[in-house]
Amino acid sequence: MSSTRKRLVRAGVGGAVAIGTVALLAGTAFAQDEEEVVLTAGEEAAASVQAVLDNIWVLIAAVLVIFMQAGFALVEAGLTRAKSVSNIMAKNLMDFCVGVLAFAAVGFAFAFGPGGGFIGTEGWFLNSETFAEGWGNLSLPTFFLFQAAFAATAATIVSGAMAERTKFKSYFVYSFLITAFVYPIIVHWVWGGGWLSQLDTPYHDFAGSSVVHMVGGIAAAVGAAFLGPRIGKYTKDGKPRAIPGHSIPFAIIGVFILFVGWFGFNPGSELAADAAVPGIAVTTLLAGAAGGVVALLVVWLKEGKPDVAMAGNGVLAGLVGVTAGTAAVTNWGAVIIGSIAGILVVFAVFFFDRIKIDDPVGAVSVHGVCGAWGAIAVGLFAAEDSDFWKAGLFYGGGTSQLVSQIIGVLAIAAFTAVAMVIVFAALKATLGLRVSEEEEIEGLDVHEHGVPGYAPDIAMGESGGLASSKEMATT
Amino acid sequence: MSSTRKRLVRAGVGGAVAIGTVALLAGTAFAQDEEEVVLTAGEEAAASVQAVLDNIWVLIAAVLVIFMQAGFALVEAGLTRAKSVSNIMAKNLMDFCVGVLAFAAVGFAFAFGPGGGFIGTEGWFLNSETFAEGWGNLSLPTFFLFQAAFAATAATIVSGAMAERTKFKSYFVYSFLITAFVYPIIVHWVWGGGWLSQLDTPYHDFAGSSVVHMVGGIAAAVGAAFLGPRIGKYTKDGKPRAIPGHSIPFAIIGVFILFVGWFGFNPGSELAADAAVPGIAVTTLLAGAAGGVVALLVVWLKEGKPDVAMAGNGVLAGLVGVTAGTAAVTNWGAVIIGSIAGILVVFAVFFFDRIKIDDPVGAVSVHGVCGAWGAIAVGLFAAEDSDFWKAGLFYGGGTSQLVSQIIGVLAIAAFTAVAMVIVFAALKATLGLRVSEEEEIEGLDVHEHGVPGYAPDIAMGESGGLASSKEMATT
Amino acid sequence: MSSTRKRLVRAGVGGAVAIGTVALLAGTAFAQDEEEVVLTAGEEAAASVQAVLDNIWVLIAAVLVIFMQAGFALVEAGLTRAKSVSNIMAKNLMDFCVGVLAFAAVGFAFAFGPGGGFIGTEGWFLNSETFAEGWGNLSLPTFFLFQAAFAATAATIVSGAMAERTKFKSYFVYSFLITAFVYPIIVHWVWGGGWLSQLDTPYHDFAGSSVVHMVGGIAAAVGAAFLGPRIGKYTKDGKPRAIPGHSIPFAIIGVFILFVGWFGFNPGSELAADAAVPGIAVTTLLAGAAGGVVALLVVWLKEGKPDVAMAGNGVLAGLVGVTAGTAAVTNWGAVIIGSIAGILVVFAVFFFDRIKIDDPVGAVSVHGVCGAWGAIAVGLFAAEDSDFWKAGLFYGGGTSQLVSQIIGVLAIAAFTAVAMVIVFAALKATLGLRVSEEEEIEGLDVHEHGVPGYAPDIAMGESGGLASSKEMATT
Amino acid sequence: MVHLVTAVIKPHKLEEVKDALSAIGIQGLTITEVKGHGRQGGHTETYRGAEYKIDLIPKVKIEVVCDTSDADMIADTIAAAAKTGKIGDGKIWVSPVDRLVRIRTGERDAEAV
Amino acid sequence: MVHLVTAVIKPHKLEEVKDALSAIGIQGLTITEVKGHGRQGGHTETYRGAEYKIDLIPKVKIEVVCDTSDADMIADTIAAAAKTGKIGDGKIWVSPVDRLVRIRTGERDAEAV
Amino acid sequence: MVHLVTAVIKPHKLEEVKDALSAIGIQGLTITEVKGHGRQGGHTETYRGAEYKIDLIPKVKIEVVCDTSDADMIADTIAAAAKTGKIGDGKIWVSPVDRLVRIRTGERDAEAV
Ligand SMILES: Nc1ncnc2c1ncn2[C@@H]1O[C@H](COP(=O)(O)OP(=O)(O)O)[C@@H](O)[C@H]1O
Ligand SMILES: Nc1ncnc2c1ncn2[C@@H]1O[C@H](COP(=O)(O)OP(=O)(O)O)[C@@H](O)[C@H]1O
Ligand SMILES: Nc1ncnc2c1ncn2[C@@H]1O[C@H](COP(=O)(O)OP(=O)(O)O)[C@@H](O)[C@H]1O
Repeated sequence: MSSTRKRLVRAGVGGAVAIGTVALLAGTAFAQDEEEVVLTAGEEAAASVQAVLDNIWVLIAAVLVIFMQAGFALVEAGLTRAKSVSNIMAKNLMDFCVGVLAFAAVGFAFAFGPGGGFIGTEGWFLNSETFAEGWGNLSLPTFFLFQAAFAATAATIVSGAMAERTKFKSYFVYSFLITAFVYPIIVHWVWGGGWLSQLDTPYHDFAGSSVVHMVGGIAAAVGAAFLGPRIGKYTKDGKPRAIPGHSIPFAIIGVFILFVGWFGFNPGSELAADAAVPGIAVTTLLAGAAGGVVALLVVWLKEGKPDVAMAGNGVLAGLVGVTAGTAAVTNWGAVIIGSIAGILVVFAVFFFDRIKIDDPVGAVSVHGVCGAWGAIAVGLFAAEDSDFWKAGLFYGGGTSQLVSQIIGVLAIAAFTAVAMVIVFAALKATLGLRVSEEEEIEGLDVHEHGVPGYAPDIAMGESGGLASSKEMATT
Repeated sequence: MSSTRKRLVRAGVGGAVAIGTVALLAGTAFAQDEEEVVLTAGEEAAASVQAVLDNIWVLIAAVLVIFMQAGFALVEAGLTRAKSVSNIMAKNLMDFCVGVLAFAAVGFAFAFGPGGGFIGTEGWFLNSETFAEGWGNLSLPTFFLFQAAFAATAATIVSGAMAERTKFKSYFVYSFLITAFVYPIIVHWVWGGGWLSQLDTPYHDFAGSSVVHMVGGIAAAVGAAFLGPRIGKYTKDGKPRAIPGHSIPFAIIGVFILFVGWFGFNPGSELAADAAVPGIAVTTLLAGAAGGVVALLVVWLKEGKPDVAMAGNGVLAGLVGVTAGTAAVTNWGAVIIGSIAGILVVFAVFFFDRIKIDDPVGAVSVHGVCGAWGAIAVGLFAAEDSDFWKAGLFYGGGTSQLVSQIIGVLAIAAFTAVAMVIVFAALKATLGLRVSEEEEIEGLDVHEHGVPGYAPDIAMGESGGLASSKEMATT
Repeated sequence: MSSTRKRLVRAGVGGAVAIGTVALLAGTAFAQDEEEVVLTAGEEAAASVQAVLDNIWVLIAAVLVIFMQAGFALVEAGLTRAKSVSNIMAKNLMDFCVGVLAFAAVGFAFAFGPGGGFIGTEGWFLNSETFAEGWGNLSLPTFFLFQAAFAATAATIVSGAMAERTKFKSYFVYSFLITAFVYPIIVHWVWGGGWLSQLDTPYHDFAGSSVVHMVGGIAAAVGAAFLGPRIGKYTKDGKPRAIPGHSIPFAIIGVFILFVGWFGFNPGSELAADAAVPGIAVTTLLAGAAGGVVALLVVWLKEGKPDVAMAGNGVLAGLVGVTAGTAAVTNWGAVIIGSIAGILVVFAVFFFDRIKIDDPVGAVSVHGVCGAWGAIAVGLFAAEDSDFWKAGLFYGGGTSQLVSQIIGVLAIAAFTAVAMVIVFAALKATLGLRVSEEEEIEGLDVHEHGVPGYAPDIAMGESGGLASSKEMATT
Repeated sequence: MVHLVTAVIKPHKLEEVKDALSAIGIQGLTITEVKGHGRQGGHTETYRGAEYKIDLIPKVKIEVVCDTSDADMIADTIAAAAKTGKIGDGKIWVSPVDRLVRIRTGERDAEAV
Repeated sequence: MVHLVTAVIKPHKLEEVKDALSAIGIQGLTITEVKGHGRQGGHTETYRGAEYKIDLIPKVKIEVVCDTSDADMIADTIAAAAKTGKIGDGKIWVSPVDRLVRIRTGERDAEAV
Repeated sequence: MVHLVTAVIKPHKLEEVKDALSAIGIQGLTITEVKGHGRQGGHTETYRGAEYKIDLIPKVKIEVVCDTSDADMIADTIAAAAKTGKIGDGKIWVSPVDRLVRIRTGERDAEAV
């Protein structure tokens, strides 16, 4: 019977509530100084089951997050036009595949490898020696799986904002660059032991309102700005025109799938199976629901009709908003954060439309704006002090967490913006970012990929064939 | 090392088979009188891992149930017309969002709060003091999450039957009322310690054939009756006309998603991770499969062709049917219950069509009729006595369970019908239930929500634009 | 306190890495000769939690595998024409329902029942006495659920290759026959203790590259060959013509769902919740991603454009390829196996098109060719010796595993081919396999099922109605 | 001699028109889904903050090639069946056809109707 | 002078027709997906217990504006290529056109073909 | 007297054409999504190893029934608005109509425009 002590150190990402159940139950004070404790054989056995459970749970959570890729693809396809639907599918599929490989090769090492406060510098190709210790009970494969799913999420946010006019080739390279370099650096700052996690009051972003969503949203804004609006999006005198998406059912099913996936995204970020997980799921649920209802009501009041796509954006806004504080806020806090996100998203969508950032799916508003809001909201709504955050302004904790949050949001936003400007400027100068006018008008599907997204039923042979029935009405 | 005894009391909903594994293994008689037992440190540790596992599993099950929302949305969209597809999406998204908030605010307290036999009267806004004890090992957040997912399921069943002609505003209010009041009262009766659970032989509905599905199905019937049939559904001499759905692939993918979700719905209702769970999953699987095959064969014989949508309805019918008895019946029992549900659903669909309840998706038949059947089937097919049910008539248990089941079904049906008549009558008198004839003919999408569900590819500007290409063929 | 020893024998399918954690931690040598070990009460309790965890995890994995049905349905629907979309949905729904019932009735017994090296001969209808022992910690229901999901997967692969021209009736019978007889026999050989598992170096196919996918792929090839190509697929001088699918978004969402499901398929095949599971998930992820990227690049080089559907096929090819060796190979091994699968699938699709096996979705190439590749790759890339496999050729293990793999692949391929020739020949001779020319040209939906898959919005009454708007352009 | 009657009507009137034509012995017709713009002004909607006008309204076009002598009767029959009296009911026009062929048989003109 | 040849054919014959027209030097044409009703009676189906008739069958309409002198040849070519001999093969009609313009160049009538 | 102006144009020009017609007082028109084949040759693509030609290009057909005296002006207006100068701009043709009816009112010919 082994008498070695089990170290039960939670990774920095985890919630304070999540103190190793087993150790506690063993009647041992779970001391921060990690004094030696002797566990009985039974306790050892239980701890070992707990370790397996932690890994299995986080693996399942990772699968839910990976499922979000389908949700993003559907939302983006639904809110754009039929003539480029294959293209958006291709981008979503490829940013996942490329992103996963890039993150495995170098991104993970930049993010979580040992190194300075800015970037990790060891552990290429998932080097199992570098990462032998694991994260709490999580082994390298579990932790990588979860983080890779996150990296791919950050990457895929951008495709919606750049939809219908971006060269596939350039998007392919972009998705490599963001998952290999840009995103991992931010992760390192916050979750990899970097400088933001070393502030006096460490920056707290539980599941990535800023680290994942705001990064994606800002990259999306930079990309959309570099591209310029779609042909026909603005009238000669600069007024925005409506270009409704070609399939609202796709968009809303996408929202449902993203909602489902978020139950991996947020609760999984506890990085352990413990008593805090369900509470995180509940704040997630309430914020998403509140965001949806409020955005619907706001747009209803403003425009006179309950816009379905905006309600969908509202759900996502609420979810993005609560993601940073999901473990730190109360249920009421979650409802308020989600509601405010639901208001913000409507105005943000209108705003970006006016300033000619043509973002067909609202990615900048949902992920960028509400991501920033979510991170800052931690400084306002965190309910009580813990090992990982201080109580927020509205809960009598003063401004120390709020200040850290503002620092973090600004730093992340600035770095991301600069990095993405470099990326897109370089792509523009080399491969080019935007397809030709003819390709854009006729749709990217046939020109970039060789078949329409919705082919008609007549056989296409050497001597003939129809362009798509649904992709009609262009050229 | 703590020597306090862990109370391992299973919530009433759970199966008798599901007796706390840990306590049992500790060699202690798990006594109903709850005598003091001293657990070793290792047993305590194991019990604590088990508690986490229970919560994680039920959380995952809740996520699967939430995923069913996407399934319902797809089935309902698929079996109705393109011109109102955004509207059905909006309703599905909003009944979930509104339902979750309403259930958190008051519904959960009505359902599970302390109170009389009729309704709970404490615990508003998920008051954690009221619910400090939890349910078995389940904490308040876990249990709420699971139950909220159920409440939203009951609510969303109705949208299909009321599709293509209901005002969005009224549906919005309806979904608040059913999840805040009507559904919670029924839950209280059966799962919240109310009068049906206090019958001599308590009413048994494991996962909600009646509590969730029949309630939804009856609400659907009342709603459809109040609305009247869609324009064009009946000929001048009253014969039903076919209005096929606009996307069979949507409908069948929806069925698959519902099937997947049902593995959260039924096995999750064990409310614990224990040895009974997989058996429940198997009865669920077999009944759904049997329902699908039998409905297909019946409709094939009756109509000459294997109607795909009806096969989909059959799968759902089998699943609804087995939901009450899923823990109590054998595999053979499940196959028979599912098969009978598969027969019932075909005849029920034909019947309601004839009596001018215009239910585009078959919700009344699937959830109402087969829900009632499922609850009654417990009294026939329950395999052997347990703490939670008595063996059924066909297994030598006599009629005592059957009588309870009939009482329960009648009481639930009557209450739901009365409550929903009040709800819909009040809505009709105030906001109005049905859209104008013009809106119905042209489709609810453009008129109620401002954009077609399937917009064409031509840019819509101030001066022009196309109504949807797929929503053509009306006005 | 019980002093009986727990037997912790892993089923042959499991990985060697997956040695009972609990027993190990209890400090007992987990001996192959199963000597008596006395566990403490705490250890017993922990072992019992572990047993529950094993079952819950594999159940969740089974649900993920069942979800793959939706993925297959979408891929197949997306890559075929609108006029037969209901038909493909019907086939996917029914092969699942029929398959599950057939497998429960007899297939499972043939596969896992006691018997000779060729076939199981006991345990009809999930006889719980025959299977009282379970599989490791897995109970009969858990194990059946998982295996039934696999059986349905093997069955459904075929529908894509036979799409758009097969009689529904015959497909219905086919799906019974393959899940009742053909597939179970192969399973028995490999996972049921049959002759391939008794080779000196036992054949190793962890999760079914050959057992599930290659069997499905070969059945698909035989079916497609028996049917002949779709009308219009070849020009008079025998050159293939393009018949693009009617919905690329369906196809790619299907790929995403399959990817998600694969995280049940491969990691679940460990048949236990243990430390090996996450590593399996990672090899799965990397191979799928590599397959997608490589197939895209290859087709891009070959055809000049990045074909989206082919990238989707590539992802699936990578996943199929890694399925056999997922527990045995390193991350690098997985990337290479997936990449080679991504190359193979492109050339295979082109090849079968040339030799007039008209396989609209690429099922033969993805599942047949890459399934065989995956099984053989074990003999090349298995990283080190274990209880279940020997190191492969490239890792210094010599050819013994490779030889076994080749024997296995040839045997399985030969048996499946012969069996399916008999099945399809019998069906052709009796019910007939192929619909009439008129039905094929006009689409199977209306003719075989009575409604178009995409019905237009105009009410269909006794006196009129439109054939589908999307299913236009035929007759 | 042969003429072509073309009608643009509200889609939900199609069935009644078809029945009415049947009643006067007209079987053959070809229909097309079209969109119309006219006095029926369309309506202004807002999508994500941008106003736009939905001013192309779904209609169905019916084409009937017929004996010149039947053209008026056919036009009148369609007009009667398609009329709702509300704006947007549509138009019917009759135009000359020089020659008609039935593909299956090669019959010509009046015989081919 | 210019004429318009309009043909309604079975969709799966489109390619053969297009090839046949190509062979006689006709490049320009416009096609529309339409639905037809005629002697080809449609069939009765049942959906969820309600009978209905599918009597609008998918067809393709081909329009070719051409020199009046080519009209007959074009009609005959289409007729030959589109013929299956089974019911539902469709119709071809030729009608007068007063004026034709090619948008790109402003060319007129015969030159604009 | 009444005439029918039929134009086949590039879809993205529809709005400009509609605006231009509006500007000269033409409200009524009917549009159809069609596909065109002409000098604009299409392009060859490969799908899963098989080459095929996309040679039917999406176009929009506009039909305007109008006073004979307006026909030329309408044709010219459309031509001007739809012109890009690149291949594939399309065609406009004007054909005679014998009779026109407005369904809602029963008005005829010039009055029915
Ligand atoms: N001049 C025209 N040319 C072609 N089609 C027309 C013309 N005027 C109207 N239409 C068609 O008739 C439909 C109804 O016309 P509208 O002017 O809206 O109503 P009404 O015919 O009742 O006056 C339009 O939507 C359009 O399809
Ligand atoms: N009088 C007509 N006017 C317009 N289209 C017609 C007419 N008669 C037939 N058609 C078109 O031709 C198609 C074939 O006609 P049908 O009578 O079914 O067969 P056939 O031409 O072989 O006698 C119809 O589906 C319809 O589209
Ligand atoms: N002879 C014709 N008859 C009918 N439509 C035609 C004819 N020629 C061209 N068209 C239509 O006009 C479109 C443009 O014609 P095309 O020859 O490609 O270019 P352009 O008109 O610029 O010379 C075609 O796609 C087709 O829809």
